[in-house]
Amino acid sequence: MMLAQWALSMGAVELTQMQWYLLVGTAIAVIGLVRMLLTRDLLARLIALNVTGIGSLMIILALAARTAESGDATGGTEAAGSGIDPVLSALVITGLVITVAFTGLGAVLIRRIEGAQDAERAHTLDDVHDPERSGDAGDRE
Amino acid sequence: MVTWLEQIPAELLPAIPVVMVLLSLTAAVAIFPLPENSVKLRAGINLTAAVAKVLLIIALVPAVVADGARPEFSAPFLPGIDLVLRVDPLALFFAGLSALLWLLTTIYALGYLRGSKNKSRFFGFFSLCVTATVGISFSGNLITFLVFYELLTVVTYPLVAHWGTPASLRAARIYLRYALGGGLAVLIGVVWLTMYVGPVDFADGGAEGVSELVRANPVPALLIFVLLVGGLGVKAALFPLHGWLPLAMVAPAPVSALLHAVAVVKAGVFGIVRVLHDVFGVEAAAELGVLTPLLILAAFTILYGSYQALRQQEIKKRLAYSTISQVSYVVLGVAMVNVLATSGGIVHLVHQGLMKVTLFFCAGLFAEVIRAHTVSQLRGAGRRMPLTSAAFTVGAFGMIGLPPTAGFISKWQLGTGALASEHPWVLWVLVGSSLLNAAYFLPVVYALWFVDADEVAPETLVSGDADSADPLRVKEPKSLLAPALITAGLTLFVGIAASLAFAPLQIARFIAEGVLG
Amino acid sequence: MTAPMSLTLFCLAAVVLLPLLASALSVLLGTAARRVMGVITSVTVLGLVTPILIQVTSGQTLELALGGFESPLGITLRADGLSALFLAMTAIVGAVVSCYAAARPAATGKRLVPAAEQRRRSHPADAGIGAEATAHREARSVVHADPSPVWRAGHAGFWPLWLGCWSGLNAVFVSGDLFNTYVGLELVGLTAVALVALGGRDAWPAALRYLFIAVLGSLLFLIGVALIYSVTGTLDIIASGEVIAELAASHDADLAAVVLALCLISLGLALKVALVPLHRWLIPAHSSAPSAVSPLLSALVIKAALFVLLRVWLWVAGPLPELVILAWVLAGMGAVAILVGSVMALRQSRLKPLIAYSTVAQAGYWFLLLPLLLDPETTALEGQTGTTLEDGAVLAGALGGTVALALGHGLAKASLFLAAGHLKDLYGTDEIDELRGAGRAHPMLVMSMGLSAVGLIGLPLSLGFTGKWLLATSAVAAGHYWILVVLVAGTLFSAAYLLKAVAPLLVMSEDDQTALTLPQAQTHPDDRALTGKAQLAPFVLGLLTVLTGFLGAWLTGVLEVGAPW
Amino acid sequence: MLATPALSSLSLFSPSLLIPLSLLTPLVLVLALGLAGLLPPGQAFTLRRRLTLFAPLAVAPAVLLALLAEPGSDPAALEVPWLLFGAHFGVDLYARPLLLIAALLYGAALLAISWIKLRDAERGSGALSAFLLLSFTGNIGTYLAADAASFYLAFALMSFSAAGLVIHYRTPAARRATRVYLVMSVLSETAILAALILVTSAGGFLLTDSADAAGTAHTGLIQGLLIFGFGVKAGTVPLHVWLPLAHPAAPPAASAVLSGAMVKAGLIGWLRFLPDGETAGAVLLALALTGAFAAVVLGVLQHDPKVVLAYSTISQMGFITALVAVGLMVPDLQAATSAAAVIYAVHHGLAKGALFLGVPVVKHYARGRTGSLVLLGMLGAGLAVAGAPLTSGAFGKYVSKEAVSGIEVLGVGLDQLLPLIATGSTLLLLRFAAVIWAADRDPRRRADGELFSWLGVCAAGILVPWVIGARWVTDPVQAEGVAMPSWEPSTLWDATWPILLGILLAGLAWGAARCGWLPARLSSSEKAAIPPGDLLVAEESLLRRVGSGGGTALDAAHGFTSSAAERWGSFFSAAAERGRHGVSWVEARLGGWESTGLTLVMLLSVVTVITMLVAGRIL
Repeated sequence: MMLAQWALSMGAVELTQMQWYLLVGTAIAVIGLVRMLLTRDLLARLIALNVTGIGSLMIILALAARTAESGDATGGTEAAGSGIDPVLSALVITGLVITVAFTGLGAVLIRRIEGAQDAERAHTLDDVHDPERSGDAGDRE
Repeated sequence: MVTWLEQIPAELLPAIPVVMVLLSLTAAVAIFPLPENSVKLRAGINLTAAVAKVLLIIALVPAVVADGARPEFSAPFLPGIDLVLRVDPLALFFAGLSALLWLLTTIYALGYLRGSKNKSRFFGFFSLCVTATVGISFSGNLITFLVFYELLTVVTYPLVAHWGTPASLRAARIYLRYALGGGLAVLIGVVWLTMYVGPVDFADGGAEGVSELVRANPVPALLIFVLLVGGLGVKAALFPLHGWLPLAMVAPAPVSALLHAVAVVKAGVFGIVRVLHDVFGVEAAAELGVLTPLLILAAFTILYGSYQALRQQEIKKRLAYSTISQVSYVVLGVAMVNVLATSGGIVHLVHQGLMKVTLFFCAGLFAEVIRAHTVSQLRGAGRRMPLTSAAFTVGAFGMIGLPPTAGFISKWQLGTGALASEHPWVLWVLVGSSLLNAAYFLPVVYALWFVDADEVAPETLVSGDADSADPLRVKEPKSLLAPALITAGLTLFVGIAASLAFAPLQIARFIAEGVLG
Repeated sequence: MTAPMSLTLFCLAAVVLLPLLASALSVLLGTAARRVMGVITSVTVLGLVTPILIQVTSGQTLELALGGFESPLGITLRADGLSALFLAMTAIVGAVVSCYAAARPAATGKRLVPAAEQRRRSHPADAGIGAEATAHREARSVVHADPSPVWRAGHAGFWPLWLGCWSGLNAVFVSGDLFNTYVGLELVGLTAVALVALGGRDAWPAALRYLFIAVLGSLLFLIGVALIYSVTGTLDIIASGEVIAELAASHDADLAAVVLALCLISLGLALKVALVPLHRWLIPAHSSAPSAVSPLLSALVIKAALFVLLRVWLWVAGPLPELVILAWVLAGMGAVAILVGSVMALRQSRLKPLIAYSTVAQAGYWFLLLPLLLDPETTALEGQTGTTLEDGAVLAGALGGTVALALGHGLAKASLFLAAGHLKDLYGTDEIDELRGAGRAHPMLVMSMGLSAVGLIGLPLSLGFTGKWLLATSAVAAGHYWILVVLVAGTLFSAAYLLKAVAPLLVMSEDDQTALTLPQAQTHPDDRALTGKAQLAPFVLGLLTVLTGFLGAWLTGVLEVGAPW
Repeated sequence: MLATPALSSLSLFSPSLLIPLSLLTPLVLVLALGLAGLLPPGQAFTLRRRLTLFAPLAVAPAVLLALLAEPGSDPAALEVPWLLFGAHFGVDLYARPLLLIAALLYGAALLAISWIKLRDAERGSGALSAFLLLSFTGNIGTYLAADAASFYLAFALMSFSAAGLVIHYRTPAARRATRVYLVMSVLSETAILAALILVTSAGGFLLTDSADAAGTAHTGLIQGLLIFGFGVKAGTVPLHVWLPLAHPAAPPAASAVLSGAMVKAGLIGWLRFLPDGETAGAVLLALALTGAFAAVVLGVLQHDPKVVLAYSTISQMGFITALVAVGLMVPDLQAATSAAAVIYAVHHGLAKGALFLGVPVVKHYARGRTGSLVLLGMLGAGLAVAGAPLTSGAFGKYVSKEAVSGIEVLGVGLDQLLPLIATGSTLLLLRFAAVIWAADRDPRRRADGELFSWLGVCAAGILVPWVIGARWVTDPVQAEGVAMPSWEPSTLWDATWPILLGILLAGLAWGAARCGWLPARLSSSEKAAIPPGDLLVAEESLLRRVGSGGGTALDAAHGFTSSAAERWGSFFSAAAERGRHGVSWVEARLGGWESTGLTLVMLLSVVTVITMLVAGRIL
């Protein structure tokens, strides 16, 4: 919220509520994106992915508010003036569901990869101790 | 027998070009899955297809040449452009040559490849290659020509790489590189031309719209001409684009016989004749001013090919370079715009095919029977393989242009045509090339007959027929010898009876008059 | 609505829902039953697509509101020329690959069989993705009681994932509105990542990377869709297209939002199609995927993103003049893709990465049409006499060319990847110089690789040639001569690297006629079909690549149905 | 085999069949000889032996044709529409006598080879008679052809089958002779081909109008080519080098035919095609005269009897060429000079044929009962060649002198010069007599074909020229037989003084040789002072130098272009390789996850900002 005051204090820009959320959403999305693209660690990357997802969904919500607010003529049936445009909110919900699915899949993959890497490291240590036992459990490609 | 063929009902005629193309296609499709050891069945399919094709051509000749029928078949292919197969005398001319020589080369190949592997693959691609050649000859518009032209490239690659040695693969790769480059040049030319004048249908005196194009904006027309003739020049082995031909001699003898004497090389030259006569039309080409440079290029290729042949010691390499120079005779003849020279050029299409196939058959025989690959190894071969050497001599005399053979007829026509055109200096190119031909063929003939083989390598002493008075006489395998003798006989027959009713010279003259009026 | 009409509409809905249903059902079945289910579903989908194709070719766009809910809330399915063609290609490739996977279960991936149940021939609780049980009939001789898990060829998880992916693809092709397209894209992305993961240990990192890319792409797409909705107020493709057209006519300020949306959507989809600077994820994913999966990935999955791109650019955005910068950037990236992809393909020493890079290269071709869409004026040829091209012809030619190239690439690449995968499974490696002379024992495989090479290079009698011809003619008509240069360079390069892949297989003997030491095929107890009839699949696809060469005119006719111009 | 056409049953053969018959019978025989090879060797040998026996009869149709065919009458013309470009054949004024001579000579040669007992027969007589028949067909083909294409066909057939005759003994000398002969005949063939094409395109396809058609276009060029082309065959000076080499190498029967009939083909070529031209005539005359006299000088120094005869042929052909040259220079004299040339050619053919066939006859029959007959025959033939009175030689020289009376060459009357050639030939003949006298004898018991054929030719030599002169060759002025030499003393003296002069000179030379005045090199017995084919060494080295010079120049050019191409190729591929390496380096750098991420971010930001700006501006 200090950030908001700082912006207001600037006074240069008179932000409506919708523009404010738009700005915050974009900021979050960009931060998440940069973080995701630049980390080496997989789990950190997955979390950054979620942050970007949340950021983009916030943008969509801000847009939803805008259309509701302006009661756009083409909007047609949805209730004028009340909070959020229903279609876009449906969009946000689906986005959430899909991000969750992908995060689940990503987590399983990361566990598998790390598991394989640990096994790999364990083997290299064993080989150092008793070489004759190695090789069998190794990948028989 | 012939009378039965003549009564083919008129409405069946348009089906013949399609049947011709499909005939060897079905042969190929039937041959590919055959197991290696089913020699009889494979030979049967091959021969029936080849014989059927020759008969169809004979049936077409009276209809097309005598009473001017132009059977045509078209199928939708691209938006606004169809695949068109049309039979006109020039198409019949080239298709007849390739059908006849396909039959003879199949017989030769059956004998030649008896011991080797991958025969089904070989004969499958062999039939596909002839499909492409017949397709090229019957194509009615530039797109169909391009489709079969590229098909020929694809199909000849495995034939050149048949032996599977690294050398043959390298040669095949270089051939593919040249041919693909050429094909792309033709593609761009065709695209550009189609943009200007719509689908380019072959028509006597040039496709409609092209002459206006040449008048309206000559520069793009010139560029299109250069692209088309350059692309076709690759297969016609014109000077700067001939590098692949000598290398492709690594292929088995029947391949180098049919491909590099008839199918591939002639497809390029046939294309150039089509572009000159039926796309641009001779007047438009003259207006563009492209004929003289083409003439000079062809003349230079003739002399360059002969000069290079002089420096080769390997027989097949020497024949390859002689092919390069001989094929440019056709371009030379066509580039000189008068009936005599054009008929000389077109008739050389067939004559050179017959002569060169004979020479390649004999080269294959020499290599196969007495392991002779270079000219010096041929010493004294006349006594050991008299019939092959006789066929080779007929072919060699044909190349030099001595009278009883077909080579003399085309050289005489080209000579008189050259003097009638406005480039009389071409006569000296012909004379010079005859001298060069004599310079690199006569020593071989001299070595064959008049030099006694100093030492005869024991292993080549195949046990000849035991009671032959001449112990050196080697048994020449029948199935290889018969085609060579037949083509040699044809060279002599066509050379002597040049003015017979449907002899090649008459058809060529008929075509030339049709185009130049 | 006449009887046949309702039948085709039923097919339209069934084509999306049936594979989904089959995917769910197959989770409950055993391994053998799944294969049977898989084949049956693929055949039925093939059957369902034909009436749609016939109906569309007769010139009618099929439109169905699922469950009667009209837009904007309901799901409308629309099948016009473009979607019918992509449906057909996906059905053909999908059916052939499914039969291949059914014939050779070992090709569907590798699974980790824990040591415990190796001794007991019972139903082990498989540690594979998802809880489905896998039954093993083969007798298991245990080498020695080693507790660590062992890799086995074949992964039954292939079927549910592949059928799910298929239904997602069909959903994308027939969806009438942007939101359903998004859902379809996500379904395809999710299942594709899982399919890649079936490839065993070294495929997992690639799968993870693919996951991140997929999610990123779809997030960008989602924001774009939201922006478009906020401006046009509707998600339906046709309706939003009309609204945007009005806005463009009145030079409304909101157009800036539409342009921004287009940028985000285009870049997101370029990411999914693996256009050059963003292509690195595709190479490990497609080459380490199992031999039955990589053809699906290369031939079908990236086509979904391309399909959406074409929908958005032609139907929704209806080429806006403001997009000229974006169009040139994408076309530039496409041209660079062709060159970089080919050069990298030339430098590969293994077969599957080479083919993956070939996909990257061929992807470049599909973006060349964008600048054409923006200024299709035929002034270049105005002065010339004899040109008969009217304005729409350039657009039709460009679209026809791109679609022909994409479909041709689908058939050819599927055949090539199947053949390459087969060789890899047979000889255990896909190093090109270790496979020298392998062609002698498998003439059918080499023939199908040759045929697909013809399709990829774009030699005549293949859809590749038709595509290049249409693209070239419309480029020359619109005066964009640079496309000709790119096409020529692309053709020559593709010939070079395909020759590098196919030629060594033909080698039979060293130069001095000594026999060549052939790679020895590894023993595959549990994969009897390896040398058997499974080789037919790549051959069938190869033949189709060449035979579809005749369909050029028909294809452009179908594309006219429901075309935006 | 073909039943020999009995002379009496003339009606059996309709006259128009004679031309094809005379051309085809020898060819059929050659084909039979060739195909005999397919039989097992035993039968093949006997069949070939029997065929060679029939060979001499193959010339009978040609003789009949010559006798029966009146020029311009029906059998004298034949048109074969399908052969080559529409072939025409015909017997005209010049062709008829030469046809007869050729037929007689070839018949005698074939007789000399085949009708002898097996043990004396030549090795491989089948091949020899086959090649003889082929060259016979070619030779009479050149006479009978009435259009340029078939003339060229016959000429090529004759010259290339002659190579088979020269190489027959396969000795190194024969090989060298054949090589030289082949090179020269290829050059001559090509020159003639170019000339014939020039003539045909000028409208002279049919020989009747060839000469004046040639006059219309490129005349100088055509004359040059024809003089060179037929000069090789007719042994004109710089091109005669193959004759002295070929004759000793070839079997005697073959060299008889070579000198007697084949050389005349050159003559008929000139008569048919050469257009009139002052300069060309002068050049030809100069060459002819130098040839005539130089040949005498060179011939006298030779040791081999056949080489001496070869030089005598060169000198006699010089005489005939001079006549043709005069015809060129003064067109209205042309008819007379051509007729004279033909008559002289007839005389020379038979006489020289007799001498050549005589060489083996002297070797085999000089001793014993036939000795005197041989001496008489050789003396008669020698005197005829020298042109002694009452012989055909005198008749030929008389007619020639009549034809060229009044022509001045460098101030000296031509009809004075021609007798000097007779002196030269007397010298050569005396030299020949001296050399043949010293040659070794190999007596053979019973007389056989060789002797009879020689006697036949001698008889023909005496009778035939007179008959031909009287009835066949019509003198343009009196329109019937050419003027016969009258018996007054003046003509007799004209014929004898050159011979006496020759004998006088020979006596002087003989005396000088006796008392050692002549330089050692000249009188050495075994090696000839100037090797036969004198100019050949010079010409060969010239040709070799030109060939190697041209070859090295072309090789250098080729080397230069190919190295340039290689350099360009390597530069280009190096650049391509660098480009590829660069691309892969950049691509690898883009490989990592972070770098893709970075590119994506950059791309996103840059593209969005620019499009928005552009969109903003447009809006």
